[in-house]
Amino acid sequence: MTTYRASFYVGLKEGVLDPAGQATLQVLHQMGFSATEVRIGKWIQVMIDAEDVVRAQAIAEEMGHRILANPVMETFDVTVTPV
Amino acid sequence: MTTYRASFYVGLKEGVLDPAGQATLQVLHQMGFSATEVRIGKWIQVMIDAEDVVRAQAIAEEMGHRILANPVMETFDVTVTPV
Amino acid sequence: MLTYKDVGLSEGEYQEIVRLLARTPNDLELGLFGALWSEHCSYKNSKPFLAWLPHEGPFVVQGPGGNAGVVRFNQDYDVAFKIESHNHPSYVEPLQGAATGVGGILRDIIAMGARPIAVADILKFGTNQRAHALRHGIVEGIGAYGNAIGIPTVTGSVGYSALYDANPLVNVLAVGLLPQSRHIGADGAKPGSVLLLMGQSTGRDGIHGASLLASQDFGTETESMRPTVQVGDPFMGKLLMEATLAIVTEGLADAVQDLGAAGLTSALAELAYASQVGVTLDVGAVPCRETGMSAYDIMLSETQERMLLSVPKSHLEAALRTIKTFDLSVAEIGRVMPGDFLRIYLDSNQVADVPTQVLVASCPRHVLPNKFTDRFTLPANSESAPIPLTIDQDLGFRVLRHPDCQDRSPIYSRYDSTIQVRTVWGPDHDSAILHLGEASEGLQIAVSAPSRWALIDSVAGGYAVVVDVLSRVASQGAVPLGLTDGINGGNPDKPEEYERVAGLVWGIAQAARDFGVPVTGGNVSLHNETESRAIWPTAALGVVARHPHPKAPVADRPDAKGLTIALVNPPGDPTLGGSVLAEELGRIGAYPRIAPDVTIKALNLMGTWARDPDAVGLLACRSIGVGGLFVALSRALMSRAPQYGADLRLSAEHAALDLFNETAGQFLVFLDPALKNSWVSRAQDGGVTVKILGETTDSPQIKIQAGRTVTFELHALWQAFREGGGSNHVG
Amino acid sequence: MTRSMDAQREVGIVVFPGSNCDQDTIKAVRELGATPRVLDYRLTELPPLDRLILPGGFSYGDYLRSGALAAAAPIMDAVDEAALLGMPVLGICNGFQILCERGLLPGALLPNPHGTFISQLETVRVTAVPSGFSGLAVGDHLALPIAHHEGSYRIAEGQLHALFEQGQVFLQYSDPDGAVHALTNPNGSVANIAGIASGSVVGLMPHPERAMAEYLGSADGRRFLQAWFGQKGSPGC
Ligand SMILES: Nc1ncnc2c1ncn2[C@@H]1O[C@H](COP(=O)(O)OP(=O)(O)O)[C@@H](O)[C@H]1O
Ligand SMILES: [Mg+2]
Repeated sequence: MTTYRASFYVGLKEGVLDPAGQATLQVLHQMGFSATEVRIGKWIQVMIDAEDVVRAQAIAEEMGHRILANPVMETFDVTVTPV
Repeated sequence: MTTYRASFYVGLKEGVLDPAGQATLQVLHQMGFSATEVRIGKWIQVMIDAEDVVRAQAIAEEMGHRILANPVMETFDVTVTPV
Repeated sequence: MLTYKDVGLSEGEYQEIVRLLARTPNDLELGLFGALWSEHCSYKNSKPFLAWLPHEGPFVVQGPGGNAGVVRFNQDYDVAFKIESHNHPSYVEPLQGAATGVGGILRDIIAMGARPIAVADILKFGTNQRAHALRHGIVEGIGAYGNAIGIPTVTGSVGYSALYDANPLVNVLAVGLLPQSRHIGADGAKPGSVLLLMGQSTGRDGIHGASLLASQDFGTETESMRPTVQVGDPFMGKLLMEATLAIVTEGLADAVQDLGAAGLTSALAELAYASQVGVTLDVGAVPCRETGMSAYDIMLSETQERMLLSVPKSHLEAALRTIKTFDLSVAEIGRVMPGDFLRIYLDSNQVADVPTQVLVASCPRHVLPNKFTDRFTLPANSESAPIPLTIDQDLGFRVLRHPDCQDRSPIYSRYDSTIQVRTVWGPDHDSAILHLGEASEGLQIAVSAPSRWALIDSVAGGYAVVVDVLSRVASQGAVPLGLTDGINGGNPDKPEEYERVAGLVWGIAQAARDFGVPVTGGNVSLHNETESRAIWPTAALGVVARHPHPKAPVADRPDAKGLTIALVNPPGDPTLGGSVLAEELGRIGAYPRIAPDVTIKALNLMGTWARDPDAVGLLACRSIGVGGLFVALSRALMSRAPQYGADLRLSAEHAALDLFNETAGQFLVFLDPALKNSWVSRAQDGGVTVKILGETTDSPQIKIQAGRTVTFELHALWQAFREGGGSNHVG
Repeated sequence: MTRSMDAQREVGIVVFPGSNCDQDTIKAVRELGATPRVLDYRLTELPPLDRLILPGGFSYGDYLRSGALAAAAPIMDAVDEAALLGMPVLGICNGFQILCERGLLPGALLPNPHGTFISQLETVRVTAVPSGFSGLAVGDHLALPIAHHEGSYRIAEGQLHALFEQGQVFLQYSDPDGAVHALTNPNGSVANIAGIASGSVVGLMPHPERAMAEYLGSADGRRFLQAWFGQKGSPGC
């Protein structure tokens, strides 16, 4: 058994409104920054014990699909690295 | 001018309690996953126009320090890539 | 090429469109019809029975038809209020579905020129695992919107049944305060005015929400039609609210229409129809969030937080200036003209042209068969509910632990109920009471949506839910100003479902007439059916009332020992039909038909007493509903540290019926013992029965003598109430 | 209405986009005989004022982090300056979050540990009396409503002790009798902290402006605000 760190990057699907991103963009402008778009998502790190990296990746993807991302609105990417 | 995507990974400082992470861990266990730790942070993507990657990186770090992360409780990392 | 099926229409409807236009519609036009001829927008199935509801009353300023009903409150203020449902979206995405439900009904109120001051949420949940998750998301969503925009959620209702597993109900009532000088509607647009679209940029959110999602049953094949989920933005909603109210206050608009179901299509068509004008729209001028959006996408998008304003040219500059101070984006998207048309242009080419009369008001309606309503006069036949011969502790605890009787604080403590600082009674009481600043009279808001009552005899259930909300009002001596109803049912194409829903409305209409309170608006949500399993027909009723002494409500808990406990208007022939206990005992049975005459008298008498409670020695009062007398009494006495208990004497054979029947229109009262005899005689003179049950004590228990003596410790009841956990229910 | 105080006192009330307790706060200030002045967040200079309030309520939708976006608003430079010069500044709920995000108060307010909004009447105990307050004593307790999603007060490791030492912790969640213990902590705040002071700047999560009369559930908010105004505060007025 090895411990892996699964890093999930969860973002809103394309086209889904991101009010938090919009408001943040507005304030960045107010502060004088010249950004053009802000999207706010989640970065989730989960420690997983698994036999190997392939198993770890499979477990992580299942977690992502079943609970960490909301399939109606979000997509996710996950990378797994041993620690 | 090139457009860069700055990806911010904002997490709670080590030692700061993460109740949302703990709650998620509990749910993962309930679902039969054998994770050992969950930390929940933010993944923020900002589109920045800048002359070069060095400038873009500098702007991004300023954003991170001044507003995107709270220095009392959070740390952040940012990577900048041209799009 | 689209076909009529793609937009949710039937072949007959399509033929009718071709006939009315005298040509075939193009794709965009077909899309417009799909939206406006959907059940959700056209009410094609429900119009025939909604016509039964009485709309006239002494306080009515605006009945159904506008964005919300309006009733007169005092010489300065009117009150706008309405219920809206967001059932289907909340199943697909509970948090955003519920949040946008709150946002949507608030915009209806705002579009009347009223400032929202309260929200009430009426929820039905299933009992399985998925239903738990839905509940969590839905409650979060309601709070997320209401809390952030700053409107208190002051009361509500929750019920549970496995029938709601895949069809949770989310009905939201919003109430707004409307200075009489600020009336506006969608009906004042004048030719020459400019149409402004204000707020969020349009995205592909919720395309087909009205036509497909809310107007058809759920099944696996609807899965793929799911559009981009609408996301609520209460922050933008707040700015939009302030900007709209500022513009209306300054008199800069001649008409206002919110964008809700079917987005721009519905907003433009309804504004044109209501104002009897034509409108043109340049879709290219609509600010879009995404690239490559077609005219079709733009017309059918249900992006939230948008408002349509019709502004006379002379006020245009001032209106734009006001909007700018709120940091909102705004665009001139069209013109008001004389005529009867909705014309859409893209790059100065006309891409659609339809008469609004046809679009809004010509959808073929469901026609009721002859003598359809005859069936409603007789109570439904059903095996009656079983009646336990003796009472014991178990009965009481089972009812109190039932999810429909449990403590709601885990839900309502997630809602801000005190913002705006008017809440004298919030969700920890069975109706809300708001004081309105300088005005000596206050506003009472009560809602009710018992689910079981309409299960077998929907007419009886519909009637009783009206009696239930009016009883809550009577128990405070308040004057009901108007009712709003949310009707939720199954697939209207199935005759038996149609009949159940129609019966529900028949019952509501009868009661509203009998008690003389008009229904000024409401909502119908049909197709609450998943894989052919329909919900219980469910009516959510809301009432707004003028409260005579809002800073000193009639208490709902006794605060002394030795008070006389009495029951006002017990039914002569009680039954357990439709009650929680009957469900616990395995056979729900039909809810009783309420006797109008005596109940009208009882509510009048109670209202009179509660108006001046000191004069008659009325020290506390509760109306009786779900869970019956037992639950009402428990709620009046339980607390973390109970102080007062009760001693009751009931007849041995009747005790279970007396304690657990749920016939609406009864009141549990706590009286000054010195005045108890005069109560009984006064009631008798008024033709109302008052039954003395016992008195309050200073020991923390409810003691019931009915042949044998059964004692309930209040702390144990409290624990059951707080924790629930009947084994076969939601934990 | 009280007339006991100098009615000339001008209280600036900073309104950010999305602020939603501004009207309630204005009303409360007026009821106490002072003159509210609405200040738009875009201002870069303050008019002549005696005091400042940052009211509660979801500035910028509470997006990113509660208070973070408002803390970057143009007016905040002027607020810094006023605080530096010793003007009394009160942050209520979201206002408290903004003051922390701005660095005018130490610490941060994180999401409630249960992850949900919480709205209920709470009792808070006065643990220290901030400078300029009168009519409140250590050990007094007040019943005030809370209504927030991010009220869990935290402070960088090792700094908690100093906060207490310096009398900066001025309100703690307690039981109805004023006893502070773990069971009376509604939101996971470290040491039950409900309010923090730093010189003339104070912030608290509860809403005193909503507790102005007994019929609203409590009149202790009136008492609190009177104390902030430096009024002796006769109970029951
Ligand atoms: N969804 C809700 N939102 C806010 N308050 C609620 C909600 N549900 C219930 N409440 C409050 O809790 C009280 C008890 O709930 P419930 O048993 O469902 O209603 P009832 O008053 O019909 O018995 C309600 O009267 C109301 O004040
Ligand atoms: Mg509307």
